[in-house]
Parts: sequence; C-alpha cells; structure tokens
Amino acid sequence: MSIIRPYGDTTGDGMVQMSFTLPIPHDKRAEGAAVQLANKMGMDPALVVHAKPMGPDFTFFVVYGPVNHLVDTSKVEVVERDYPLLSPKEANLAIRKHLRRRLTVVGACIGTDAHTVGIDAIMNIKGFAGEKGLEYYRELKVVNLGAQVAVPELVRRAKAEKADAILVSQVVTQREAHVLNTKEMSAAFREAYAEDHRPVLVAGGPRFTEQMAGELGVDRVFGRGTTPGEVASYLVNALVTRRQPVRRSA
Amino acid sequence: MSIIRPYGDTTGDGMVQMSFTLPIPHDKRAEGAAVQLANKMGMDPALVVHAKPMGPDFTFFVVYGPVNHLVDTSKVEVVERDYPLLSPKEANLAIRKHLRRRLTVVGACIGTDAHTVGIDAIMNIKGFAGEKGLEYYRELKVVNLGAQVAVPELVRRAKAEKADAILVSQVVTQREAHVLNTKEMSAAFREAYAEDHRPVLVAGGPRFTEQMAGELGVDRVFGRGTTPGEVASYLVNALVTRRQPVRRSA
Amino acid sequence: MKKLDLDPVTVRKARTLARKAGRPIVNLARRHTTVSVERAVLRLAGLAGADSEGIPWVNRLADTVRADVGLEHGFALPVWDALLRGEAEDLGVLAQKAASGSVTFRLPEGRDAQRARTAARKAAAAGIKRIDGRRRERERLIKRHGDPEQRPWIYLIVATGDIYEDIPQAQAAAREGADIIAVIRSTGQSLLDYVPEGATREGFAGTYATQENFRLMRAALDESSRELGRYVRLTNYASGLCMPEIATLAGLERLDMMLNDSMYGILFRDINPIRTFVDQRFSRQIHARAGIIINTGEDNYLTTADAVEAAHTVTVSQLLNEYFAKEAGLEDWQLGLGHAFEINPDLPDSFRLELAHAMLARQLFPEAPLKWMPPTRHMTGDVFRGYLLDGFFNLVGAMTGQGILLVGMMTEAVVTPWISDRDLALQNVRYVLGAAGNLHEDFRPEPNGFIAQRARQVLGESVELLEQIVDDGLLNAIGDGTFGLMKRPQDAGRGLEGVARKSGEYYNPAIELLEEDR
Amino acid sequence: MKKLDLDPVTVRKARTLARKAGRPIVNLARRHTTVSVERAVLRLAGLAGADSEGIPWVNRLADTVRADVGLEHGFALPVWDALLRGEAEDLGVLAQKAASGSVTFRLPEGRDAQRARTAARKAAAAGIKRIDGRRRERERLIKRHGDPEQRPWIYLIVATGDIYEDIPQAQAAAREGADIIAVIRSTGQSLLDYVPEGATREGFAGTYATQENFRLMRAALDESSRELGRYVRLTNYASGLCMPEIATLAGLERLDMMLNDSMYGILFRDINPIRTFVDQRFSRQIHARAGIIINTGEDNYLTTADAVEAAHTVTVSQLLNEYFAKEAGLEDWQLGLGHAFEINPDLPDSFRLELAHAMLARQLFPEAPLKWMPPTRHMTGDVFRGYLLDGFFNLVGAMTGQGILLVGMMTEAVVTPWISDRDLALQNVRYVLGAAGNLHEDFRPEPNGFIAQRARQVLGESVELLEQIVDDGLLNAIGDGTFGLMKRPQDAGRGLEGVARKSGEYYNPAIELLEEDR
Ligand code: B12
Ligand code: B12
Ligand SMILES: Cc1ncc(COP(=O)(O)O)c(C=O)c1O
Ligand SMILES: Cc1ncc(COP(=O)(O)O)c(C=O)c1O
Repeated sequence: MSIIRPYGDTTGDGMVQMSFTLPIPHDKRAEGAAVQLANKMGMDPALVVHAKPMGPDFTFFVVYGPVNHLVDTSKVEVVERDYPLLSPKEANLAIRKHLRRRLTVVGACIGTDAHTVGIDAIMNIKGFAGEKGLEYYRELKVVNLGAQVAVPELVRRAKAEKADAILVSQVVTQREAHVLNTKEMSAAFREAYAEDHRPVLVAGGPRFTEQMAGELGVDRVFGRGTTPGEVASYLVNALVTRRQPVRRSA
Repeated sequence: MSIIRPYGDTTGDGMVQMSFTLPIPHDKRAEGAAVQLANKMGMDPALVVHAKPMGPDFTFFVVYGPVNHLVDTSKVEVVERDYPLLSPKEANLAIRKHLRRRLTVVGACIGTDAHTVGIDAIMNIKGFAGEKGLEYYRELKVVNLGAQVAVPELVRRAKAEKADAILVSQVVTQREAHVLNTKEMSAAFREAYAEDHRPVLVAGGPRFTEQMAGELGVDRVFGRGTTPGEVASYLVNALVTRRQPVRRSA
Repeated sequence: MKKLDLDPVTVRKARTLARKAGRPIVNLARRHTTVSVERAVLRLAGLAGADSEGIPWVNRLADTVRADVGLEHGFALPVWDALLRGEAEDLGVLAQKAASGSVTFRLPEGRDAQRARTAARKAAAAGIKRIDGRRRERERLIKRHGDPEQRPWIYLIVATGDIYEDIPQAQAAAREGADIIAVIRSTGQSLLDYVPEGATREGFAGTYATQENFRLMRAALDESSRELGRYVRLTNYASGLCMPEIATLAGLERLDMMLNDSMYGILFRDINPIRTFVDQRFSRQIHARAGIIINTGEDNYLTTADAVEAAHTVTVSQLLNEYFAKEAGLEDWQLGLGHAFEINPDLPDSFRLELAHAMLARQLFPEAPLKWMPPTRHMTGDVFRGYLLDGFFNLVGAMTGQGILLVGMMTEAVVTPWISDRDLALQNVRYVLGAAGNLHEDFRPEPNGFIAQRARQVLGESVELLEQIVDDGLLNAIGDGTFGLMKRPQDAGRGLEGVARKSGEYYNPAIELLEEDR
Repeated sequence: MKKLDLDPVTVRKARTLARKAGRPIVNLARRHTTVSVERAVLRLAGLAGADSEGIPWVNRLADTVRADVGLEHGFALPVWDALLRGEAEDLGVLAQKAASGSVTFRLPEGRDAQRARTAARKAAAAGIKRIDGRRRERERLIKRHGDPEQRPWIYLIVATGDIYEDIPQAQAAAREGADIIAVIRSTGQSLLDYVPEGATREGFAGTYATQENFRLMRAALDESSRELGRYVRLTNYASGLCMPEIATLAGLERLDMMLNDSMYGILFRDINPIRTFVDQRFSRQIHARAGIIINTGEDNYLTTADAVEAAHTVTVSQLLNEYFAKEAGLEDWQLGLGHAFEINPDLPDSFRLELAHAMLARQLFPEAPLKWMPPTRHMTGDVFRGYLLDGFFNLVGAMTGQGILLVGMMTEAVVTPWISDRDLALQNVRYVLGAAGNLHEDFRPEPNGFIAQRARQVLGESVELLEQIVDDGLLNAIGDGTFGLMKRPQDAGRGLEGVARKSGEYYNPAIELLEEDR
C-alpha cells in the first residue's frame, strides 16, 4: 500500500508532535496563534499541551495532534543508488582493469568551514562505521587539503594533481553557507575546465540531501551517515565503469 | 504587527521542530516519505535530522525546518473572559445580594473516568495554585459526586439537589472519550429539563479547549490550568449577575 | 547492598505492627465471601463463554444460584448438587438452563452435601492442576529462553484499547528491550461485575482484560521470547470487582505478573473495603499457586497525596501488602512492592529525597523484586523535561537496585504511549543502565547525612502511623483518608451488595485446596 | 572536596614536567614578535577605526611600517619616531598618511630612539590605564550587583551572526538564568589577519568579534545585570590570527572571560605554532592585567580524538595551559581550564568514566574555576536523547564541583542554538542543580574502585606523555599529532609570515609595562 499516515498509537491516527516558538508574549491569544499555525500545517485538532513564556516577548509551545495529510510513498523522490556497492578489492580491480592508472581524488573542506571530521571519515585510512577510508584503496591517490580551503586554491590544486574527482565537505549550514560555498565551487570548476574534462564533483555533509545535486551544480551529493565504501563505489562507477565506453570511443 | 512567523534563531525564520513515526521500514524511501509529509505541512526545506528504525515495520523521525505559513494573530479565535474576576468575598456578596439563597453546584467525573484530582482542585476547599476551591465560598453549596458517575445518576442527583450548575470533568481523551461523555451528559440534561430551567453546564479537563463549548452542548469549557476563582467568577456571572435582569422581568 | 544504617529493632517493630494491623482484616476476609470469589470457583471448574449479550455464563449461573439460595453458603454446593441431581450434563448447559429459568437450586444437606462437595472439589482441582501446569510451563520456558540479563527488569505498558494493535506494539517493545509487557485495561472495567469475553478492540485508554486477550497476547509474547532468546513476561490487573476471576484467568493463561494491591480498589475505585479484602485474599492465593509475581500499587497514593509528606504511607502500605501477601501464601520473590518517583521536581534536593525513599524500600524488603514507578503527576506537556525526569528516575532505579522498572513515558501528561514514546523511553533506560548502572558502587551516603536521616525519618513516621492504625483498626484508618487522602468508609463503596458473611454450611473447594497444599 | 586519593608525588612530578616542557616555548615566545602583537600596541595607544574598505587603520599603519623597516624591531619605535618627527599630530592621521603613502618610517637611533620609547610608553600606558579602569569598574559592578548564587556558573552561547539579534537573545538568556554569555564568532574570523570594525550583522554561525560589538553587548548585559541584580559576564574569543588585538579590545571593553588556549589555533585552525605561542603569551599578559578569566580549549581535542583513549592528553594540555598562564601572570582564579563530557555514551560505564576524568581535573586544579563542556560529538538529531545526555552532563558538573558549566543544547547536531533550545537547556540545568546538586555529599568512590583507578591511570599516562614531550620538545609533539590527532609542524601553518625574531633594537612598551608591574 503506498498511502500511509503517521502512526502514533493506532494505524492511521496521523499523530505528530511538534514544538516551536512564537515571538509574542504568552496569553490566550498566543495559544490560539499556536493552534492556528498547527491548523495551517494540517493538524486538527491541535492540542497545545505545553506553553511556556520565555521572557516577555516569546512563547514556546509543544503541540500534539493528528495531521490530515496522506503520504504517498510511490511519489517519494529518492536518488536511488544507481551503481553497485563494491568492496575495496573489487574497486581496485575495476580501476586497474579499465583505467590502468590510479584515480586521483582531491578533497577539502571549503570556505570558512573547518569541520574536517566528516571528510576525514571518508578519506582517511581510519575510515568510518567500520569501513576503511579512501586512502586504504591502493588504486586511489588521495589528496586531502584539510579545512578552510578557498575555492581558487582548490581549483589550483585540482589542476596540479590532475584530479579525477573533487570531494568537498560542508558542515556549517547557518544562512545557507553550505549551499553558497558549494555553488561557488562548482561554478569555479565549470569555468576552469571544459565540461568533458572536468573532474567529477562530489559534495558531502550532514545537512545535504541527495536531491540537491542539480541545484548545487555537482554530480553527486552524500548526506548524513555516508560510508567510504559508498563514495568509492560511486567514484569507480562514475569514472571507470560507466565512462569506460565513452572514453574508448573517444 | 499581527503577522508573525515561528522564531528559531532570527526574526522571521519560521523554524519548527517535529517528530513522528511512519509505519514503514527505514530506508531512503522512508526518509523521502518523511520529507514529503513535512513538505505537505508547509516545511521547506525539511531536514530529516534523525531517523531510527523501530523494529522492521516502523521508523521514527525528527525533522527540522522553516514553515512557510504566516500566523495572523488578529484572526486568532479566543474565548475572551466575558465576566469579571471576583474574589471569594465579592462572589459571596453578589450571590447574597442578588440571589438571596445559596447557589448549588453539583460536580462529577462522568463516564468511566476516575481522574478526580482536576475537579477536586476546583471544588475542594484545598483548591489549586494557591486559590481556595469552591467549597470555601460560603454562598456556594458544593456537592462533589466523585469519580465514574454515570450520566443518569448525575441527572438524578442534579434534580434532587436542585442544582444551579453542573461541573463535569473529563481527563481521559483516548478515542475521544471526553467528547462522547460530555455530549451524552449535555443531551441528557437538555432532555431532562426545560431549557430555561436547565442548570448551567460546565465541562473541564486538560485536553478541552474553550472553543468546544458549542460542539459539546455545554455553556462553558475550562481547560488546562484552570483556577477555582475563574470558575466561581464565571458561575456568579452566568447565574447571578447576568441572569438577574432576565429573572426579574420573568 | 546495605547502605542505610537502619535500626533493626525499629524494622522488626514495624513488621510486627503491620501484622497486628493486618490480622483483623484477614479474619474478616476469612469470615466473608463475594460473588466474584464464587464465580472464580466456577471458572476454575472450566465454565467459560458468554451469552448472546456478552454476559458470561458464570455470571448467569451465579446470579440464579444467588437468587435461589443466597451467596452465604458459596456456590459450589448448590451448583454441583444440581449437576449431581442431573439437571445438566455439565456446567455450560447448567448455566444456560439457569439463564432460561429452567433450573432451581437448593442448598444440599447431609449426604447430598457431601457428594456435592466431593464433586466440586474434583472440578476445582482440575482447574488448579491446569494452573500448576502453566506454572511448570513457565519454568520450562524460562529455562529454555532465559531470564533478562540485567536487573531491573524493564516493564513497558501498551494501551491502545485494541488487542490487535496491542500485539504488534508489545512485540515491537519486546524487541527493543522490554522484559515485561503490561496491557493496561480499559477505563471502567474495574467497575464491571463481570469479565468481558473474547478478543476486544474497543477499550478506552486500555484494552479489556479477557481470557482470550490474555491468551492472544501470551502466545504473541511466547513467539517473541523464542525470537529474542529471553522469556518476555506478561502482566495484567487483578483488581476491580472481578479481581478473583481475573486472577484465576491469569493463572490459567500463564500471565506472569499481576497488579494486585490490598487497597487500590478501595481508594481509587471506591470499591467497598470488605469486598476488596475478601477478593484480594483469594486472588493472592491463586497468584501464589500460579507462581505469579504481584505488583502492589503504592505509587498511586502519590498521585493524590504529596510524595514527601505521605512518604511514610507508602512504607506502611508496603508492610501491609507484605503481610497480606505472605498470609495468602506468596513468597518474597513474588512481592513486587510498589513505590514511585513522584516528588515535585522543583523541590530542592528532590532527587536525594527520592534516593532516600527508594533505598529505604530496598533495604526493608531485601528479597522482594521492588517495582519502581516513574514520575507521572509532575509530568507536563513539556516532553523534553519529561524525558529528562524519566532519566533521573531511571538513575534512582539503577542506583538502588530495584527489581522491576516501569518505564516512564515523556508523553505521560499527554496521551497513552505512542510507539515512539516507548522506543525513546527504552533508549533512555538503556543509556542510564549502561552508563551509570554501576554507580551504586561509588555511592555511599554519609551515615548521618541527608539521605540516611531522611530514610530514618520516614521509617519512624511509618512506625507511628502503624501504631495508630493498630489502635484504630485499618478499616477506620482507610475511612479517615490515611492513604492517598481518599476517605473510604467500610460500609460504603461499590460491590458491597456482592459480599456475604459465610454461613455454617459455606463450602469453597478452591480455597480448601489452595490452603491445604501449603 | 578531596575524593580521589591521588599520589602527591606524582602530581608534583606532573607539574614539574609541564614546566620543563613549557619553558622552551616561553623562551621562544620571548624571542619573537608578531604583526598582531605590534598592532595590539597601536590599539592600546588608542588607534581605532577603519578605512572605507573596512581595513582597520592599525593594519594600514602596520603594513606600511613593516614595509619600511620590517617587523623585527617592533612598531613602537618607528611609529612614535614618526609622530615625534611631526609627520602627523596623532596616530589616526599618521595611519591615513601611511595608507596614502605620504609618510616613510625609519628605525630611530640614539636620542631619537630614546624619545620614541618614552612617547610610546606613555601612549601604551594610557591604554593600560583604561584597562585598569575597566577592571575596577567590573569589581565595582560585581560588588553592586553581586555574583551568581550558585556554582557552577551558567555559561550560555549566542550565535545568530547578527549582533542585533544576539543582544535580545543574550538578555533573554540572562533573564532565564545565564551567568555568562558567550558570543560565538563567525566562521573564518580566526583566519582574518585584521579585526573587523563596527557593529556587524552578517556572520556565519557566529558574530564577528569587533570592538563595537563588544561594547554593544557589554552595555546590554550591564543593563541586564542591573535588571537582575546579578553581574552577568561576557565572553568572547582571543584566538586566531588577531588574538593579541582581540585580547586588548576585550580589556578595553570590559569583557570578563576570553577563550584562550595555548594550542587551539595551532591544532584546529592550522595557525603556525610559533605565531600562536607568541600571540598567546601577549594576550595572556593582557588578560592577567584586565582581570579576565581565560577559558582553555581541551574539549576540542575530544571532538577529533577518542575521549577515553585521549583522556590523558586533556590533562597534559591543562597542565601546560596552567604553566603558560601563570608564566604570563594569570592567577589561579583566572584559569578556566577546559574539559568535556565527550565519551561515547554507548560505552559501558561511560558516565563513571566521565566522573573519573572530571574529578581528576577538579583535584589537580583545586583553585581554578574549571570549565565543563557538554557533549557535542556524540549528539545526534535525536533531540530527546540529546536532552537526556545534557542532563547527565549537568549531573557530573554538579557532582564534581565545576566552576563554569557550558550549557549543552539538545540541537547540538542540528543548528546553532534556537532561543527555545537555550530555555530548555537552562531548565535542564536548573532541575539537575536543584534536585541533585548536593549529591556530591553522598558520593564517595571506593578508594580502589573503578573511578579512583581510572583517575590514577589517566594521571599516570599524563606523566608518561609529559616525559616524552620533555624529551622531544613540545613543538615536535604537536607536529606528531599528540593532541586531537592533528599534526602541525612548526614551520608550516597560517600566519608564519607575520612572525619575526626580535632584533636587538626591539621595543614594545606594552610588554615592558605588563611585565614590570608584576
Ligand atoms: C566536531 C565539531 C567541531 C570541531 C571540528 C573539528 C574538526 N577538525 O572537524 C570544532 C570544535 C573545531 C568545531 C568548531 C566549530 N563548530 Co562545530 N561541531 C562539531 C560537531 C560536534 C561534530 C561534527 C562531526 O565531527 N561529526 C561527525 C562526522 C563524521 O559527521 P559529518 O560531518 O556529518 O560527516 C558525515 C557525513 O555528513 C558525510 N560527509 C561529510 N562531509 C562529506 C564530504 C564528502 C565528499 C562526502 C562524500 C561525505 C561527507 O560523511 C561523514 C561520515 O558519514 C558538530 C555537532 C554535531 N554533533 O554534529 C558541531 C557543529 C557542526 N559545529 C558548529 C559550529 C557553528 C561550529 C563553529 C562555527 C562555532 C563557532 N562559531 O566557533 C566552530 C568553528 C568551526 C568552523 N570554522 O567551521 C555547528 C554548525 C551549525 C550549523 N548547522 O550551521 C554544529 C552543528 C554545532 C551546533 N549545533 O552549533 N566544531
Ligand atoms: C493522577 C493520575 C491518575 C490517578 C488518578 C487519581 C485520582 N483520584 O484522580 C490514577 C493513578 C488512579 C490514574 C489512573 C488511570 N489513569 Co491516569 N493519570 C494521572 C495523571 C498522572 C495526573 C492527572 C492529574 O491529577 N492532573 C492534575 C490536575 C490538577 O490537572 P487536570 O486534571 O488537568 O485538572 C485541571 C484542569 O484540567 C481543570 N479541570 C479538570 N477537570 C475540570 C472540571 C471542571 C468542571 C473545571 C471547571 C475544570 C476542570 O482544572 C484543573 C486545575 O487546573 C495523568 C498524567 C498527567 N501528568 O497529566 C494520568 C492520565 C490522565 N491517566 C491516564 C490513564 C490512561 C489512566 C488509566 C485509564 C490507565 C489504565 N488504563 O489503567 C487509569 C484508570 C483511570 C480511569 N478509570 O479513569 C492517561 C489519559 C490518556 C488520555 N489522554 O486519554 C494520562 C494522561 C496518563 C497517560 N499518558 O497515559 N491516573
Ligand atoms: C494496583 C493497581 N491496580 C489496578 C490498577 C488499574 O486500574 P483499574 O483496576 O481501574 O483498571 C492500577 C493502575 O495503575 C494499579 O496500580
Ligand atoms: C579555545 C578556543 N578558541 C577559539 C575557539 C573558536 O574558534 P575560532 O577562533 O575559529 O572562532 C574555540 C571554539 O570553541 C575554542 O575552544
């Protein structure tokens, strides 16, 4: 069945919890305003189960109730994994067999973002969630530029290293920092390279969703909980297995 | 300004937190379904910041993001307090002056509901939130029938006591128990009494909202956090001050 | 874990006083019977099912018998006399005939009475044998699947009102770590003077306790036990007007624990005190036989009385529950005595007061699997705060070696638990037990510090209260609002009409069997 | 509160080793200067403001001076020489002229040098006098409004990026109970080699540290202090490439605490080690003078290294921070040494391990107002779980007598804190401190139990690591990834170009004044 509703306590009850702050003092009207918002969100009846004044100007609410929306799982857009998951061995083999050289991957945390733990989890040999990172792959040459790398510097290093793929990480998202920086990066690469020579552009970070690739101008996006094996498999597919016929005919 | 939005971190950011369960196993599609629901609720972008499988059939989500709805506080419906708040002294005086007899209030927790703490908080002398309960008012005769009182029994006692007002409490709300029981009660009283002799009907409980009076068929509804003084003031206003001219002319 | 330096003389004194206070009640219970005790005998003898209106055959039969010969002799003599007289080939048919008015009952005398007694005893014994079988079955399954690895055992509630929603939720909860599943009852069931029949889907804030629901859930949890390699226990409520019958059905369907408090029905359901004490003694005899752990209900007092002021009433009730339980044949390991984390969290040092109370209980009843109940009264719609309070509740549970941990729900003040509430709640328990479960090793309150003094104070107040109760009589104390601030006089309350003083001819084969085997 | 039986010989040894490891770094710092140290002198002397592009006049002036005479002599001599030569009537005009290229600097000699020194010293002394005035002002206000009633002091972060959103949020937080407000800086500020000017509204995940922002927020919190009858402290960050200047501005604007770690910039901003140590020594001398409490950053290591494996690196860093701080003139009460609740919560006994680490820190630095940092790394989008973890973090804080409690946010893994997050977080703190704040009285780990052993183990490993560092040199240890797993060689990293070895002519009136008054 593709039509579902949230489940609190019984099938189809549609129950949802929410909390938010309204910038108004706490009184009856504020509680009514909270109900109005919840109603607009499709929750009816909306039960304001908690309302707390936070100073004279703000009120915090906890609201429970059923929402009337139906979720159609057949209409859910997901970016399906369109490449096979490879073990490090298989990935190495595919590169060796089809490419006959090592694949060069340049990674960085761009802009003013200094959160390297995520990209390190993907790139460093230590890896993540029990999987070894890209450095563990013999057929990958991994260049990790670290934190707070300016986009021009990244392009320069990409050229110098003859990068096949660029991995950028963005963790800070306040005021859409991650989106702005990543767009700046992809634009710079499109400018610096002819499209068919451009390295594969990959962006990652906990608040990206895979659907954003188009908007960001990158080839692929990885979100929360990505493992190195997924990234390696994607790269092999994008740069080796899938491109192979194209390169041959070229 | 009457148009406001939820406030997370900056004015107008519209930020809301929610959590819910979908009755589907955890995978990419489920996360997409969570986003779909949040989008339908007006949250865009919807950030699924937590998704946890609960057994093979359910997934729990925490979602954050901005909602695009505006709250118009000028359109909020509130039941304004249309009676003055009286001290016990003032209430007693009003009754003595205008009615020249004690006012009889019969209270009960009806149906199978056994939660008496709430109605006791209103009726017992001990009171609530620092205010004395109705029993403290010399001019009120208070009959508290306690828990799990069947509606026919309540009507019988109301007649026997010549009740001026009936206070019923409903705390259990699962499957709309509170609504069903209260409607049954108000219907029974309307049947048992001529409209102009019917006692004032008051319903109370933590999950009622004041707007529900019409639907429930009662004269007034009191919700979460009600204090005895509010109830006494309402009763005096409804039965003494306001009715006074009517009675006189009748 | 003897961390409080309690005076053993005071402790002994408290127990002696509890016995003194309880003994007159036991005598009273022995002198009376109730309709539900008598119906329980019929259930033991195998009478089940209901008429087309849903009224159980045991009630149909019982009502007729009572109309014909009264309640005071018990139902065994008139019923088996009728069967011996050939009025019907079995109890089922007899009940149908009774309902249609085609049979009249009498109190047999002399040889007839003797034969009726023998037949009744044989029929009741068959039921008790089934209960014994169930107990052995449980022991076998525990041996096979194992007991939970940790103490406290994790106790979770399901309460959808629909047994077919309850089952998947219970199984999900077990999978997430619940050791015990309690199926909460529909509001109002406790006031029904019959036990509903069949699988039910229409409870309010709980699911009806019926034999079929018991069976379905136990079977589902047997499945879960197999899946999880850990015996998952099932709990229900032996309380309300049908307490003895429900206890019997629990024994027959291998429930593992039952809520069964000596005063809960009196205080919180306004059930007549005598009715309650009679019913309760019988149900505890059944539980004792069935190897069922009882859960007492002291937590409830603290929802109407203040948890600090009334702390000693909890202790007194625990001591009374212990006395009544042992008198009915229950052993220490079956005494899930209740207490709760209900102190106003805004009170300074509230956590340390909770620790003091919990340690006192732990030390007074070292062999009992105490049941530690979460905050409910001071839970609000602020679910974040609620989740935190539950964490500190869990911490007290871990630090004081409680036996059974009823898992608190962050939505306590909002709804009956959602599936996600249980999941989050279990995660809370797991964190606390895993991260801080051994903290008790590092925790030793000053011999004369805040905690020790508070515990001694509560114990002292308990002794004083028990002394008063011994002087006044427990029934008067209950009538005065000593427990949970509820005043319940002995001559009022629901179900009084279902109580009778036993006659000289009274015969009850179940009680006879339950008492002689001890 | 001496609960761990630590061997005093080992403790003394650890301190001696820290001194041995730190001394060469102090000598290195004494031998070098940096652009920011020199610009700080100009700021002390009153140079402020920026050109039309937002580049501060201190940078304009400094760049020209450096181009003309180099950095190695310091800027005081060439600058005051130019003023004495009549190139401009004051520093502001001089900077403008320098920017337009209409003035050339030289290194004065002999009498000229002597006069320049005297003038520079007078100008710098005026700045230090203002700082002294601010310190007295703080002392007066504390006397008037009072200090927080409880320990730990409650430390809250605001981080909207917009000073005009920060202010109401900070005031709201103070009203709800915050004793200290920290305004987080925009990402990237630490790598700017200048301090932005004016009130700013466009930070990312934090608000720029500017003199005007400092002033605005301090004024707002003075208002709150009056309203609340409790002096509310303000914190910012003396770190990054402009650490000495920011420290100076903090002193001038009466900030009360500053994040200032001896290695944070090196490890987490890839700033050159020598640059960092030079800047840091100067900023600490300023903080010492200004009566500012520093907050060190050991918590950061545990976001990249494992909190159990690397526990001893925290202790080592605390000991080094202590040595460097005291060498720079800070007193014990000014040492907000950092540590954090960052152990994986799924690890068995994680809470007890946290207790052990926190007690160790407490006991090693009995007079320092330790800063206890909340879980961040193991926080997830499960905000309920996060709220619980923060509660247990608060409990460790309360049980181990921490001085400063940085309040954890349930949305740590999601967003910079929302207004409601802070409110809920404070409620969490209040509950824990109120309900269990005195639990330490009842808490006495076994002399040879789990906690004591763990603390001894960490101390032992710290001594071993310090021995290695003494052998290898601290700079090599940092280069090898000893702290936070970050490898930072001494000859790389940002800002190296802004470092110079002092010449024989080097003169810095600020350092002279700061060192002679001690
Ligand atoms: C560790 C940490 C730090 C460390 C970073 C150390 C380091 N070397 O990385 C330190 C202490 C230095 C730090 C500092 C700051 N931090 Co910080 N930090 C965190 C923290 C606690 C954990 C992040 C982390 O390591 N996660 C673990 C990794 C493994 O997960 P991940 O990054 O999501 O990566 C996974 C995927 O996303 C994906 N992925 C990520 N990148 C990439 C790239 C590619 C190519 C691919 C394929 C996949 C991929 O794969 C990874 C593995 O699955 C978070 C809070 C939290 N619990 O999430 C805050 C957090 C990220 N920090 C935050 C902030 C604001 C800061 C500061 C800016 C605060 C300030 N103003 O001073 C500073 C400055 C940093 C800067 N300039 O960027 C905010 C960001 C808010 C927002 N949403 O905008 C957070 C969310 C905390 C908060 N709630 O305020 N921080
Ligand atoms: C105390 C309590 C009990 C006690 C009741 C003791 C007693 N004598 O009342 C005991 C332990 C007996 C109990 C039992 C059960 N309880 Co109960 N109980 C609670 C608890 C913890 C507190 C309720 C309370 O006392 N609130 C304090 C009073 C002062 O607040 P109040 O009722 O809202 O009243 C105020 C206003 O609403 C208003 N008001 C209320 N009534 C009226 C009437 C009038 C006329 C007016 C003017 C105003 C007014 O004024 C009051 C003062 O401001 C709540 C959880 C919670 N924290 O809220 C669960 C709760 C109400 N119980 C619940 C349930 C399900 C049960 C049981 C049915 C469980 C079971 N199946 O066994 C049983 C059976 C009870 C039954 N048959 O009804 C659910 C209800 C779920 C739902 N929304 O449907 C709750 C919410 C817990 C939960 N999450 O599961 N319970
Ligand atoms: C001891 C005891 N019995 C019974 C119940 C359940 O109430 P009822 O019997 O009304 O279903 C409770 C409720 O928690 C209880 O604590
Ligand atoms: C000691 C220390 N300094 C500085 C910072 C802030 O980083 P930045 O200097 O990049 O603003 C932190 C972050 O928490 C810190 O702990």
